[in-house]
Amino acid sequence: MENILEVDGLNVYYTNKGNILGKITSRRADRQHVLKDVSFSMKKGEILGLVGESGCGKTTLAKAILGMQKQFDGRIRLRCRNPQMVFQDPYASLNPSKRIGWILEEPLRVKKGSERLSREARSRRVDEMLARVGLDAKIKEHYPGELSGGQRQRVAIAAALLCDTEFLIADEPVSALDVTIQAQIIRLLLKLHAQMGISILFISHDLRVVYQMCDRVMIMKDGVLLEQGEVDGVYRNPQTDYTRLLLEAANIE
Amino acid sequence: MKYAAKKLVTMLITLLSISFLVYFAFDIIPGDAALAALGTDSTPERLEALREQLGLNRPFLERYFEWLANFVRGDFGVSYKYKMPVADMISSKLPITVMMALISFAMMVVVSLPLGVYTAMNSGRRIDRLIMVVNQIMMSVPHFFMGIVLTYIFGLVLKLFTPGGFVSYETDFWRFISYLIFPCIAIALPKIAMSVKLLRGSCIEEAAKDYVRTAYSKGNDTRGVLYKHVLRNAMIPVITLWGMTLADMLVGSIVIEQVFNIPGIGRILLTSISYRDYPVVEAVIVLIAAVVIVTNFCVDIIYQIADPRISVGGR
Amino acid sequence: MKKWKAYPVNFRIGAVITGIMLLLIVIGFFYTPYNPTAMDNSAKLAAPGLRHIMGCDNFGRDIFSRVLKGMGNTFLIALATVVIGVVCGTVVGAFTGYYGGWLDEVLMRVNDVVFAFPSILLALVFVSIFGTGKYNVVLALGIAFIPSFARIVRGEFIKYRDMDYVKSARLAGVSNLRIIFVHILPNTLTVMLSSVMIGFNNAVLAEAGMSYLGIGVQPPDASLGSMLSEAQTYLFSAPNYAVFPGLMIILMVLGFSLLADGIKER
Amino acid sequence: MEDLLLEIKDLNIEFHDHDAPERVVSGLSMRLNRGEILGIVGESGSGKSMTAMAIAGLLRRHDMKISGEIYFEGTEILHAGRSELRRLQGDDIGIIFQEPMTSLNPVKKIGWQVEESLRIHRPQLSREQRYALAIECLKSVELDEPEVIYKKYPHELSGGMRQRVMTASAMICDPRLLIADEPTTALDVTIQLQIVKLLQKLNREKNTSILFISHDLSLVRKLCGRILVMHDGRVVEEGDSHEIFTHPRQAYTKELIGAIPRMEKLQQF
Repeated sequence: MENILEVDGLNVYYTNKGNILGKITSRRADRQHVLKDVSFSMKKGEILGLVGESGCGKTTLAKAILGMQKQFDGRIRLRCRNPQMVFQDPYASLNPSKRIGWILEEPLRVKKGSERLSREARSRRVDEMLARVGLDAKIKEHYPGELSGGQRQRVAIAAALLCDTEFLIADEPVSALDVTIQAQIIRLLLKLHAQMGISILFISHDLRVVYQMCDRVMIMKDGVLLEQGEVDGVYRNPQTDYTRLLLEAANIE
Repeated sequence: MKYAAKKLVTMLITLLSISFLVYFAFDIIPGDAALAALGTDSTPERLEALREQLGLNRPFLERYFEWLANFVRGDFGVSYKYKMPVADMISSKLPITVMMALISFAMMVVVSLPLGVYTAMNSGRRIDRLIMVVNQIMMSVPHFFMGIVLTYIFGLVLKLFTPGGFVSYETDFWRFISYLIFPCIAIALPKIAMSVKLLRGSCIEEAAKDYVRTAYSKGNDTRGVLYKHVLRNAMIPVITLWGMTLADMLVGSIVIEQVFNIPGIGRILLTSISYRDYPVVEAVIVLIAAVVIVTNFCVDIIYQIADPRISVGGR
Repeated sequence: MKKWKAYPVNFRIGAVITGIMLLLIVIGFFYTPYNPTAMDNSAKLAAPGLRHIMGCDNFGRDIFSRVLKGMGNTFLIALATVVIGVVCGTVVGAFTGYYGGWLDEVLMRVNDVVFAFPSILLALVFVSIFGTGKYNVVLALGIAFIPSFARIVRGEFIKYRDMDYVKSARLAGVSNLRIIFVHILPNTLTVMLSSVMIGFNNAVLAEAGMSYLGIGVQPPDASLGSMLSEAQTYLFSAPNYAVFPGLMIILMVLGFSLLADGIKER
Repeated sequence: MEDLLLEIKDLNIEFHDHDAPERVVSGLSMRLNRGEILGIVGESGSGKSMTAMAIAGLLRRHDMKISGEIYFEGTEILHAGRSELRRLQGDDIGIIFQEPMTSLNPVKKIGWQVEESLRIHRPQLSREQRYALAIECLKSVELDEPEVIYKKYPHELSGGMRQRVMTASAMICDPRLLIADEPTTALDVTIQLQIVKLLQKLNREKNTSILFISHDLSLVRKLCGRILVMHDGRVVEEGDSHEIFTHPRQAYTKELIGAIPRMEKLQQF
């Protein structure tokens, strides 16, 4: 199976933007080295875990892969035209002033040329996707404000999949939810992965959730990939102290 | 400190661009400056001679830099109408307008601070609602109409001051100040209403924040929490408002000068506009803009002291 | 409309006052008890009474008719000013806020320059160059109001552009223009609505100020500001001449500011 | 009996700001001994934070109906007057909150905020004594270079450091009870571990009894001797933490424990 994503020697520097004055005067030393020589690859249809705490650079990595972070050294090859992303905060991931039906039809509405769909085709696809993510079609009339955190994440996942993507980045999709809801969303992601064969880069700080979701896992700290490998291998004999600390924190004996 | 330097640079750039814009605006005026000075019946030769003498035929940039150099040295050129240096016309008048703006500003600070805090402390009670109603009305009154009302009530009816009895500060400083009281009240009242409303809202908003709950959890009483925690944070948006109102007060005093017929900078500005006496108009406008920008600069510095979160990045 | 009682009290009072004002303005366009410019020597400085409910000015013109016309002028000028300010301000604010970068820097510097001029001062410059009259006043105030709207809209767009749902829209292939006008703009409407109201009030006060200074609406056209400047000379003998135009300005501004507060609270 | 520090009898809290009164805590009773660490666990909206606020005397009274009694070292504090409560707050009862980002005053220096309880409850101390106590307290919460941190502002510190500063400012008067209302929720996993270890150290060294409130069961299990499980404002189950985990009695407790992601693959459907 060939790779869907290859990242090779990726380095990203952040300059304190400020205004033009700030850019000119900021010497090389001022620049923050956010990602240091990150290299890894992902097979098609794989779920790869990325574990790291806030400020470790995982969001920058996601942005680079999605093409939202233009300046970087190194090479990123992604075999997917329209990668999608699901975010952590269910309250910010849906447009508060639009109905769920409108939000879900938007990715279909912007399709050009051959893929253009009629109104009925669009609404049929939306209903079908809603069923797939376990939501009742009636929810289309509601606004995001009226939904629970779990329902919102399901809508966000549905919106991402409606773009017919094969590559999804899930950035801490369950950490903002109650424990009982988390398990449901994880099961949903696994089911969708099995049915639609999409590859998922699963970002989380919780090793237990990563264990349930992923085949392989990468540990990242301060922009450096400390370890990567099969989940059981890494959990059984961690190579670095930081991984051991993470394991202890998640009280995995 | 780096923050102050950066702000200073942007301030100078803005000042320079304003002087350029104003000079440029007055240079492309449809009317010909020489014509305005000599009137329509003068002969073309004399017009050309005047243009030559005033150097109007030289390239624009050269004239601008020369004008700017003179301006900085305090020589604002010669008035078309009165043929006397603009500097002399303005030098005695500008202090009057600036003084009026400063007194009004002081009134605003002295009155709105305690009143804003008082209404925040009693928010919801009847006294608070009453003050808020008065506030709402005060904000809707144009300051020149306020001036007219004050003139009528305190001048004509109660005769506390004689309308039009302005005394220049050269002759009698204290009567000069006492005459300015009512005009300054007229300028300040709408601004007082605005800052009371903002301070009250800001105090109530800050009082709902987490760090106030922490303050109470340490055993502070309501008064202690207000003065030691809430007020310091609530003042930050108010300082920004005050910075902006200073500029409005300057312009406000120009209008109020007509109501209380005070011979300040406003009077000259208006007459020179109607006579199209451009050197005077240019000088007055650039001066006022300069005063406004310098005050904005000071507000930015005070703002940075009040809110330590403002780093070099600026707002 | 929700039940009337559900709206906050200041919104309701504001709506009533504004309603009356708008009614008077509309009436003023079509009908005035007397011809606002007709002079009647017998009624010079007549006190308010049955024939002239607001009395007459020093030329014997009916104050009530002139007030109606004046309110109409002031309202139209303020409306036009706000329209210019909002439309241009929104476009400038949206693009600088959304794209940032050098465009943002340049426009913000221009904004600071225009912002340094209080609106009346800028209008003074404008009028001294292009002459007085309604249209120049509208243009002058309109331009002077662009920076404040631009700043507010820019602040909102900076806040929304990094929101997750905007990122998702971008990933789904939605064009930047569509994101700006369809995805972000609707969410900024409530913030913009209250600043439009405040902007309208400032425009009314600025127009009245300029007409008072004689550089706004030119006679014989009626404006509340110019009426006030004429009324000042007869303050002792005919205070009504000054009171009524002043009162109308206050009520217009009061009505709108109460509406603005009501909207903010809802 | 004398080692009973805190006792709550039949506590009820009802909100009256919406149209229908909403009962947030109903019939809650519990006891906390000196030096003990008690965990209160429940999902959002279970009333656990409300209970903590009631004990700390931070409930706004006007739009609430509160009944029941809370005894702190024998004196009733639930219905006590403001001035009486103020004597305890910050001196005998310390509290740390969930959001380190917003729970510190942004425009005041760290040192000033840590010393605040001293200024209120120990007026007789001089400036130097207060400074020394503050530095010593910052050290006790394992903050290195306390002198530097003393002069800094909250926005210059990380979330973890701010939570330590919060703990220092709550512990400075050596309170007998420290309430920790979800102190780790907003922090990274590794830092959560450090905060929990810190609380354990403070409990050992100063015999401060701790009321630890959280929705994270595995964290509570690591720190607390006894656990109270709350659901919809009610105490569903109470007992020794090991006992609760090994064989929970109530259905809700079972569901909570079951929901903790465990180390085995979830079946796909």
